[in-house]
Amino acid sequence: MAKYDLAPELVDLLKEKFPSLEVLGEGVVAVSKEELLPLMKELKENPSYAFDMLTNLTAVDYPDCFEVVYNLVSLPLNHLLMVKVRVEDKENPAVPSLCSLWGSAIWQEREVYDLMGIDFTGYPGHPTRILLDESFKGHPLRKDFQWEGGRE
Amino acid sequence: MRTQTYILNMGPQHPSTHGVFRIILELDGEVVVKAKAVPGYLHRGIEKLAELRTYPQVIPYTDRMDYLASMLMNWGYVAAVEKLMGIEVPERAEYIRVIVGELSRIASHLVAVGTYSVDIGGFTGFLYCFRDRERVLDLLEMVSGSRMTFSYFRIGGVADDLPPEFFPTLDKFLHDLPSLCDEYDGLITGNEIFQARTKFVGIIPPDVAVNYGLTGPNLRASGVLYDLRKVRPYSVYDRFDFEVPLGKNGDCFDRFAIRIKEIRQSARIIRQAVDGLPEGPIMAKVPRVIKPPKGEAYAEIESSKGVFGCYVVSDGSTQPYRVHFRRPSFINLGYLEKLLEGWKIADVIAILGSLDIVLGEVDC
Amino acid sequence: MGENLFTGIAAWMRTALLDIGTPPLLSEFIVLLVKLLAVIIFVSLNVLWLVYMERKVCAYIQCRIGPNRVGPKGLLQTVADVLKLLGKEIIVPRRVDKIVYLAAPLLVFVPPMMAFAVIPWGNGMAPVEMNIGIFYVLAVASLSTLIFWMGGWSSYNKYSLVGGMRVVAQMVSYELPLVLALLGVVMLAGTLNINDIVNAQRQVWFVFAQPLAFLIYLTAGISEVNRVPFDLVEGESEIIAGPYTEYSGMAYAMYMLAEYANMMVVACMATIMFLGGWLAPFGWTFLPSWFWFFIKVYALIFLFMWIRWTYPRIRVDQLMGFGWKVLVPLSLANIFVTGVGMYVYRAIGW
Amino acid sequence: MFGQGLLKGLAITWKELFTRKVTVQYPEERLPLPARFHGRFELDVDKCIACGLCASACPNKVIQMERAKVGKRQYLTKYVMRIEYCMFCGFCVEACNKDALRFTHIINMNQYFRDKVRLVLVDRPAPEVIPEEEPAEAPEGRAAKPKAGAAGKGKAPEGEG
Repeated sequence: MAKYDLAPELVDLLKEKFPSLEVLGEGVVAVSKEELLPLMKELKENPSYAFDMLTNLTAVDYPDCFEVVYNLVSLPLNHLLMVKVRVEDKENPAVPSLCSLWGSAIWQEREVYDLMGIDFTGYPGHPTRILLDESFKGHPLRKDFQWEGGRE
Repeated sequence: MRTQTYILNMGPQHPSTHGVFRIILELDGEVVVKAKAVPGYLHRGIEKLAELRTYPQVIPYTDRMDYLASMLMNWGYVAAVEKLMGIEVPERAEYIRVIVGELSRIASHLVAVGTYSVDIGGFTGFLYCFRDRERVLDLLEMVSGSRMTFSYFRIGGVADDLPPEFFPTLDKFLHDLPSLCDEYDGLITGNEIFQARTKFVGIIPPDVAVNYGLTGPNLRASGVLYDLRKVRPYSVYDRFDFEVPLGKNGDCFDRFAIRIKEIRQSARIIRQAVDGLPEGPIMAKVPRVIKPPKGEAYAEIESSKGVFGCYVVSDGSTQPYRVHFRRPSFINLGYLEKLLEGWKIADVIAILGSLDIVLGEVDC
Repeated sequence: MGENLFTGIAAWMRTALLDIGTPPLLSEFIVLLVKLLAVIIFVSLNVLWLVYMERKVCAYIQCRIGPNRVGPKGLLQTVADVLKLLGKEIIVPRRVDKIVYLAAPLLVFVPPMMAFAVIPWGNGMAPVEMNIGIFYVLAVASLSTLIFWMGGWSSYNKYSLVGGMRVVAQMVSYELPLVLALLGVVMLAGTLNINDIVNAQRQVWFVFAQPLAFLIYLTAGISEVNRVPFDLVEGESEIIAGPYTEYSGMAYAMYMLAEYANMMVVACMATIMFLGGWLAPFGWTFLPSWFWFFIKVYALIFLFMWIRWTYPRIRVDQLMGFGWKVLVPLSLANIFVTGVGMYVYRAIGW
Repeated sequence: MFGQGLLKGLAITWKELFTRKVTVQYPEERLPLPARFHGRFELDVDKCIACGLCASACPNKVIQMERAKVGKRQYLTKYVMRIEYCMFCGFCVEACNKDALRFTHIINMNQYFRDKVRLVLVDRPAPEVIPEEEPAEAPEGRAAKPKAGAAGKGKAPEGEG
């Protein structure tokens, strides 16, 4: 199967520009949340990356941190990149919003906020719940989420 | 004269919101000033449920996302787990997957075409599409035993081989399909009233479509060639000869017409897959208890609604640590609020219908 | 065969009444009452049959069988439906304008019933002879607008209100081409009397003399009865059921049934004005005149149903545009051409 | 030309007016079900070794089974499927090594009361010793099976097709 991940030399170029960038694997990089927005701007607007679509945005609740995962696709260059941001602060997790760059972030960030409880700073207004009711307490995809009811 | 806008609550029980979707419309007469989409009425927390189940046990839950194309939902999840475990799927299984996946795509597009016809007001086209969809469902029922929620894919292959009576029935269906498509084209697509209702309505420019992450027929209607089967062929799609229909204007009509064209292309793919169906096993050598190594994988496939992605995180146990589904219907809806502004109530239905959402998938 | 069946009955009744010593005026009145009652009963039953026919036609077009369980071939299905709806509660939501809300479904049958009073069902079979028959029918038929608006406005529901607005806009603007299309016929016939208009078609049906007017009339007529492709009033995929959204039980059924009665009026008028009314084609008088009338009316109704189950719905601004920018100018042009034609015809003096 | 599409639509519906109708008059006529159809479950108690693979394969914890140890063997005393939660995915049937759990073509599983919906496939007391007459019952073969089902039926739905 052909590989479509971002070429390693291009990743190396990025590394020079963004010191916090960390290569986790083929086509997977991690970045500090301070540098997320400039990195994404670079990835979107630099024609040698041209990541024009934010295809997926999600978050994972690890025991020691939250990890926000972005999957980028470049339609003209047909390559992929997964960008991760670790959020150590488990009490008030927040990452910069990407709504200014990609429209698809608007609903996906709302979804992540709703289900995982990660705040997105710079989100137009404030991310509101999207799938759950406004009155819902807690964020169900967190590992410490407790719920009542169920079958047995 | 003092005029006043008013709020019209459309849904969640409105007949044309394709399920339990709600749009709060602020209207000036019949013209939409502002729209607010409220999904979530069908949220079942499938991602959370998946965390409490073993890897194979998630498969039936994926069926219940896009229940109109369950095979493709199965495929998306299974592809991610296979990627995580590094499983090489046997060739015959890949071909079978292509056959049932494309059949599922046809079924899904038939629903999209039919319900769109009824959204615009023509009820007969709806019944023709559903009449023919039954034949697809019969075929898939032969294969999997169920009509809608198949749970047919397994990690490393498929559940069962194609039964012998499947092939003549499929052959007959594929033979009839072009004339059936002509019928839809004659009854719906070619109708001047239908064209007046849909042409240049709800235009999505290509750059906006990409920016908002729209995929599938909605993106291709804007003229952007982005079909994973073509641009990043997965499975065995690189072996088949087919075209990706593209639209010109990105309006409702293009989004609709592209689906009928895709049905024809899917039929081509199925024909080639059946002809080239190799012998061999239908399951890879997979351990009885599936325990992927610690790690993560993100795989995408082209579902009938767009790019269906699945992100699986494993902590080395038998249960996934985290599963996330990138549901195309959900992301396609993200642009709806802006798209509706300035159109009439009737166009709201036309635009929403042309996006072809399935609420099971939107709300997950 | 039965040509004078109904006129005979009327004549027999009149003589019978006179024979038992009823004053002529009173007997005339009683006969008229019986005639009108007969028409009302006939129309009501016919509406039930039309609902059944619609369902069957729609089913056959859609590769289905349609109702076939109640009665032979499902013929009693609509009767069963009506009986069921009679047993249903008529829900009156809070904050509706109660009097208007409940009056609207009662009144909705009145305009078509009034129109039927002057329709000649056969040779000399009009319950009431009126020398301005056409004018009367048009005037009465346009009352429907008001009743739909009553339902839409009083329901206290935004969908109903939108539907009510649409009904007024649509019916008012399509009344114009409807009337103007008939004007061409009236000019040719030189009379407003329905009987005379039918008799004027002995040589040639006006559909051949006025083909454009016929098409305009059909289009505007379908719009007047709010059927696809002009069923914006209901627009079930957009505004749920328009003015009828809040109605339930028999009140809702009245609206539905009235639609068929209105359709019947439009089909009858088209038959009278363009298809030669009760005149037999090609001189095939072996069938009675009223039979020919019904064949023509049902053919037109079938056409309406066929169209309904084929076409999608037009949008409200397109509907208005089509009415005012296409139908009205066309019908005006038609009148102009008719007038010029008649002038030339007379000048040549054939 | 404007209107061509309109006429073509009318032609299509006119043609369909006379095509074969697809309606199936359900209770009287029925469509044939494919061999793999996922209908009601059936359990061949003689084959079942009460291994519990089906229960653990179930994604929704539908299967509740009770077993007793009689002598050396596991003996199935109760097998209840909470069919109201069943997704009919077929994982249990697939997990069964002994081909004891199967799908039938029975589609009618509806009940008037919610507590009657659950499917009781086996409900029997554990014997003191393993009945050795089991082979004696076997020659009856398939005929014996419905009886076994009927014995354990109790609350099982009636009137299935």
